[in-house]
Amino acid sequence: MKKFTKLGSIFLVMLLVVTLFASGCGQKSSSDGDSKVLTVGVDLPLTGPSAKAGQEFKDTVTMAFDEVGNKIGDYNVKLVWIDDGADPQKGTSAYEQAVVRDKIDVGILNWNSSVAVALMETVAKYQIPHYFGMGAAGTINEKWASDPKYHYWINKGWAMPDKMTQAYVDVVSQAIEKGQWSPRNKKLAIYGDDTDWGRSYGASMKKRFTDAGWQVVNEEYTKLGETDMYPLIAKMKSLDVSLVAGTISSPPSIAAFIKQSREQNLKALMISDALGETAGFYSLTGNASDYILDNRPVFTTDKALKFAADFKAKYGYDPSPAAGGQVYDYTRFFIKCANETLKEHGKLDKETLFKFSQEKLMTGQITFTDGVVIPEYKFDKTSAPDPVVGEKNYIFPVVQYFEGKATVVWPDAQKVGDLKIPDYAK
Amino acid sequence: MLLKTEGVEKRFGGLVAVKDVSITVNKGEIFGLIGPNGAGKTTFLNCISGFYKPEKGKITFKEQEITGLSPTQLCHKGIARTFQIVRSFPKLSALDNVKVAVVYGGKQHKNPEKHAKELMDFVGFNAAKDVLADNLNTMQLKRLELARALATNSELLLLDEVAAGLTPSELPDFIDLIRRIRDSGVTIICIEHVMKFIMGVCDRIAVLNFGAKIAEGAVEEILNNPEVMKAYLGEENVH
Amino acid sequence: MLKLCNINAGYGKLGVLWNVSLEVNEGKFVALLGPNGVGKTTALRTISGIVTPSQGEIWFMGKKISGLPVQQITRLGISYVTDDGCLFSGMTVMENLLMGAYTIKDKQKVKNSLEKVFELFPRLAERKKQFAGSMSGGERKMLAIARGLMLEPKLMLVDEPSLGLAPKLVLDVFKTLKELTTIGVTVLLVEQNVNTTLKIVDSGYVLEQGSIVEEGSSQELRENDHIKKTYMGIA
Amino acid sequence: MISEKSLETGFVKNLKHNLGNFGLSPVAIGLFVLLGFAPYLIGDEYILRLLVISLLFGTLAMGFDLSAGYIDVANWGYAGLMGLGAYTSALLLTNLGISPWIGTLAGAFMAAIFGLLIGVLTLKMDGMFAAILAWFIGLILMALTTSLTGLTRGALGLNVDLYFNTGWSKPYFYVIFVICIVTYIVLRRVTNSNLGLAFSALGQDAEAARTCGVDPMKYKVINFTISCFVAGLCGGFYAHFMGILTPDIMSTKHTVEVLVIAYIGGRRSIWGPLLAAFLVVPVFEYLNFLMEFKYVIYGLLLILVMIFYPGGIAHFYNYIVGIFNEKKRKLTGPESNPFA
Amino acid sequence: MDSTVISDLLVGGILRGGMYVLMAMGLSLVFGVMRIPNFAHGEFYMLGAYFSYFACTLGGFPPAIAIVLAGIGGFVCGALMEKVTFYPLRKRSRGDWIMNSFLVTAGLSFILQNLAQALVGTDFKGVPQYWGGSINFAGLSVSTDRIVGFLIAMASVAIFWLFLKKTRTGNAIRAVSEHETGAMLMGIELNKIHTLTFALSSMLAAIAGAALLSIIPAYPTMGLQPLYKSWFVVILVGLGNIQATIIGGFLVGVIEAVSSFSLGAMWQDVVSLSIIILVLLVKPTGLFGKKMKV
Repeated sequence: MKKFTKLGSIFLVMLLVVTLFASGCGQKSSSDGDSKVLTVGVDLPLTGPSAKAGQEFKDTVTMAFDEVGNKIGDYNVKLVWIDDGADPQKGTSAYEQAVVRDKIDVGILNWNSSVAVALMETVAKYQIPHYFGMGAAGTINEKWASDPKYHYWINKGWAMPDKMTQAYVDVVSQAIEKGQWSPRNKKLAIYGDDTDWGRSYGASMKKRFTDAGWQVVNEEYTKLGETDMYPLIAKMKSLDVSLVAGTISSPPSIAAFIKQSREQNLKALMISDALGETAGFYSLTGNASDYILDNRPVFTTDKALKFAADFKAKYGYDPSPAAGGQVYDYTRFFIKCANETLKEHGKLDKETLFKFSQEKLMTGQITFTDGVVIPEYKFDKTSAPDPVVGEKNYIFPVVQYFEGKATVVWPDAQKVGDLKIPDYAK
Repeated sequence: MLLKTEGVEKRFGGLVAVKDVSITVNKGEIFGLIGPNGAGKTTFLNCISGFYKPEKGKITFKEQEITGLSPTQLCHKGIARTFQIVRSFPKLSALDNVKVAVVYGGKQHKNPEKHAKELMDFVGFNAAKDVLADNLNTMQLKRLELARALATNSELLLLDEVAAGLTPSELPDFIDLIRRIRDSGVTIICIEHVMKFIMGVCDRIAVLNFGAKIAEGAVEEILNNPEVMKAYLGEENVH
Repeated sequence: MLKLCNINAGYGKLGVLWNVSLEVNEGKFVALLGPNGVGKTTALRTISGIVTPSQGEIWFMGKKISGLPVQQITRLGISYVTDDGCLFSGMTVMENLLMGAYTIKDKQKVKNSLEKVFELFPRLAERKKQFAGSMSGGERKMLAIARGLMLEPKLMLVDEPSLGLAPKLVLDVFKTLKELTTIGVTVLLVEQNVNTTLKIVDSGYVLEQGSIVEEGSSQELRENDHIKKTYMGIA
Repeated sequence: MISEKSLETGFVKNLKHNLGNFGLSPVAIGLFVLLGFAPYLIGDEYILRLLVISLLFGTLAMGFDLSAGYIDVANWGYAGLMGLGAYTSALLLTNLGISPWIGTLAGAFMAAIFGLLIGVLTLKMDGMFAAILAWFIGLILMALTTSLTGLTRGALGLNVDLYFNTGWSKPYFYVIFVICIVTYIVLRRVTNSNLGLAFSALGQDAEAARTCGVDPMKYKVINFTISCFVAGLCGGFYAHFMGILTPDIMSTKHTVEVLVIAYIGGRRSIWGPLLAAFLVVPVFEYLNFLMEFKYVIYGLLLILVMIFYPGGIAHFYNYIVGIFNEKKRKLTGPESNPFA
Repeated sequence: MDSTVISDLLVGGILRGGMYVLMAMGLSLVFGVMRIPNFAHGEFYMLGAYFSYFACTLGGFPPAIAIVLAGIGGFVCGALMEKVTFYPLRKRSRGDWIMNSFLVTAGLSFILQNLAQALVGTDFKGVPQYWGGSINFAGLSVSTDRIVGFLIAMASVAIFWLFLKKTRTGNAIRAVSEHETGAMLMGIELNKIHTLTFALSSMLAAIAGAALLSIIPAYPTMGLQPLYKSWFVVILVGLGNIQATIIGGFLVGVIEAVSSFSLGAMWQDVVSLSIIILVLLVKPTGLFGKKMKV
């Protein structure tokens, strides 16, 4: 009897395994007919710590391809979701699987920088062109420049943080010049979460604000997901800073930081980059987010608002300008590139798509002006792999939040209101 | 004189488990340690074998002070022990159980396996030698433990209730074995409750009660000691 | 009242009891005697259900209890006072006693039992608030027995109450147990202290190497040659 | 059985015995040889890469099993030590230009030295405390790697050059294959030797082991050091295989991954964990399409194995062999029963 | 360092510590009574946060009721998990209980985290505030939510403590952790006590998660940090010592606040872990631990 139950349990486990395999087989055996197919691998973190962004990616990409009927010319588009789990090792395995199993012709997007660096190797090895990875960190640029084989990682969708921070300096300097703000001192505290993103942003802000005559009195990075910011804020208070700048990508952390800084009555103007990326951050922070400055793409144009509305109608939540809007743009940019490639070369495969990217995309001959958040997406040899940054091209407006709504305060061309300084920071 | 303890004392918190115990054990004898439950016999044995460090007192072995040495060091000096509840390495084979002690017991052997097998034969270990210790019965385990203790080239063997749990029919064999071990040149200190065993093998015995030694001497002498009777059998006058 | 029929029991592969049969009648004070390590404690553990017998049956008040879990046996009215007391040392005397009455839901009953116990052991009443872990050996023994009584047991199994106690205290404990039998509690006592025990109990069994070798009234046992020789040192 | 043995000629017997000393049974050799030709038999790059990862995790799990299975200390800081090896090798390469091959070894030694220190500090304690303390030290290592940005670039990540100037898996396969075989042979040899006896003795009953003359501190520390060496070695490989390092590789979740493989494989066998890696890694890679449910299944499997078969694959094998032998015994009659 | 900073830090540390106490107490209880090193404790914290969120938004309950409901939810889930996992495990367990049960909790953690992600999604579900406003005293300003959250934690700890001390069942739980055989002999049904203990421990974690919802929104992996922190506390004071977790929780909270302030936020783990390791090296059983063979 005893033996039987033992064997029985073993049998059960085996049965489980076999069923799993069987169900896996069913999944795979969906081969396509004779029609031409372009298989696009979309790299995104569907599991793990960045799963939230990954889900938004997935929805946005689906939507963009649905709009063109999943067709590019006479090619049917087949999307392959590559779940990298925000982990380099899992990411490369998954990508490998996509290349070998699903035979992807081209890859698009990506979120974490560390995964991007690992994937560059895979992409180079198979010579699969990978368009518009969103990992921003400088490590990618370093690797990209180190060997031409990495050029299969075709451009980053996001400029290195260093290129973006100048906007804040300009806003603040402008406000001081115009007499809108006369800070009681020029002491600045840098904060951020301890990630590639938070650190590179912090370092860049530090450099640029120092150049502009500010004194950085504290630079500190908190653990990813930390929600008790009391000690950090106490320190900022004791140093009497009048400006606080940084970015935290984890929603609970940034919400905690903002809320607690108000609870503790931190007397400083706050820059919180990437706050707008957390869709619905207002539901977490409430009015504590008033007066906060952010440098984000925003949905201002009619097209953008329509996208946001459509997205909400389809998926039931608000898209964020970065993970939703920009991804939407880049997906459509990719569709455009693919169409152009087809026109030029008569067929779509990894060679033609790569060739096209080197000849047309990298030279700035093909740009994308139909986007919902950026006036013109443009790449050229001087800025590569980053997009060209500039007022007419890749630039994010600086916004100030009131009741969860973003008001553009810079650049002048887009601005709808002046920078407002809260009483406590005067 | 092989082992000598002088005024050994061991406390646990406020409780004095062993109080000022001095004994002398001569080479080649079997020395019994008896006393009612909780009298501190095992604690005392643990002090000698290095599991406890006594708070007071001195233990000398072969004219050398050994107080406070670890069981490993004592093993290398030639003191081995067995446990009240038989301890084996359950997932090792019987042979490997003994081999551990042969290899690490302090003396180099050219062929540890052979030596281990010889010892197992010596103690009358009758099961297959490659059986996992987990599958042995008590009697086999007890013999195995003895073989393991002998394998460390011990000169002094501390036995903690080896006869407990044996059936009466197994006892004579065992007594015989203990005698043979002694005859091979090993001095033995044993804690025991089974009187037959004590009377059968011990040359001299000491009696502990409430942690203190109340008597020491030849077996006959001790058994007729009124002090001992009282400790063991209780007060005579009950109303 | 309690009946063991041909019990074999042990721990895993280690057999301790072989073919043990004994009987305890209601209201009697019965002792299970024998030197250390012969399986007396195992016998009690088997009765209380901690050890499941590998063979044989145990009957209590006409109900077969071998194989039942400990809690159920306890609820039937068998209270086991172990040799180490199994006290909850981080809890106070009072809490220990209340735990003893865990199975009794009637608060009035618990209160009565408490009074009774404090009457028997006035020392415990004085030390209600003390932690069990900080008490002396004798007090712990008392507490263990007192706790066993809180259950309002029909049968009490008491394991070596004399262990580690000064002779004077042993007497006190024994007297207390004797008193219990007068108020209707049956007691099965395990002891190695043969002289004292045989003077106080009604009858006894002698266990040697896991088997019963002698049985009889205390009078008979005291006069038994074998026992005289082995345990009383009278050759 | 006996008659079979006596039929074997001296040479074969000798060879078998010698190989047995290295823990190589004919089956194991066969499997290893087959595995060695895998890159030529399997054209599929993806599967090859999976094999590399399986080998990596298998090696890690074997190292883990050395301490978890033999001295009964589950090293929860294992991923931290692996990360230490990885970072050591990577930093030597980027800062001093030392060859990744030497770096990998240096990383392994670094991890071993750390393992030695952790061992000296923690192994006096009981298993559970030692495990938790090792875990804390692993967490400290991770926190330090994150905080010492000047050295490690912290969360920014460290670009690491690969062993070879290619991303194709074949050469990496042979690197990890050699590491794995060497680890396997060394660990099998160690565990089958007197050293292994001491480890087992300590793990199963420390007090009895002490009375047998086994110095608990010494052998536990030796064991821990070897185990950490393996972790460091694999860490170095990881660094020059993936090309990027972030402090995340030291996180507890990676320890748990290795631990799960080691336990499913079966403690105290060395080969069990290796085999388990070849089952667990591909199966769960295969289940990628299930997304979160993959991990739900992972958890479910873990619970089922722990409740119903805590011995893992290795003990399952022993159990089958046991049934087989029993049958044989019944056939040959009661005389050959070793228990008789 | 002026006095407001010190009081800022102290208050911050104590508020933080309050939650650690609540979490660590459950962890310690489960280890003390059942010998399970619970790796899934943080997942009950997560469940609590989700329960409270849904009670607030979907159910429209006021915060206080939402927190209570979350506690009940945690209790039920905990009881259920115990019945389907540890109960059969205990029946079959032959040695190695601690490691095996640890792995089972690791499996539970995998399942709960990923089920939450699959069912509820990866969104951060939070409420901007429960009660809102902040309380000012002596130059300090602390949000009401935090104070109330802290008070809820302290009240739960107090009620729980009274439950353990004063009730028959509570005493039975303590009895089991003190001496399992003894408890059995008192007629205590171990199985029931085990289920109850696990359920209560889960309930405490769920209350902690629910009480902090306005500060930390709910998301699938939120349990990891609190899990680590409660392990720090439990190890610092000694495994299974339930009373001492109260001191330990505040201690770790204040240590973290101070080290975070004086050395920088990224050093807080290094500092608190180093202190714990030092304590363990000097006193292997923890600050207030009893000697325990594990």
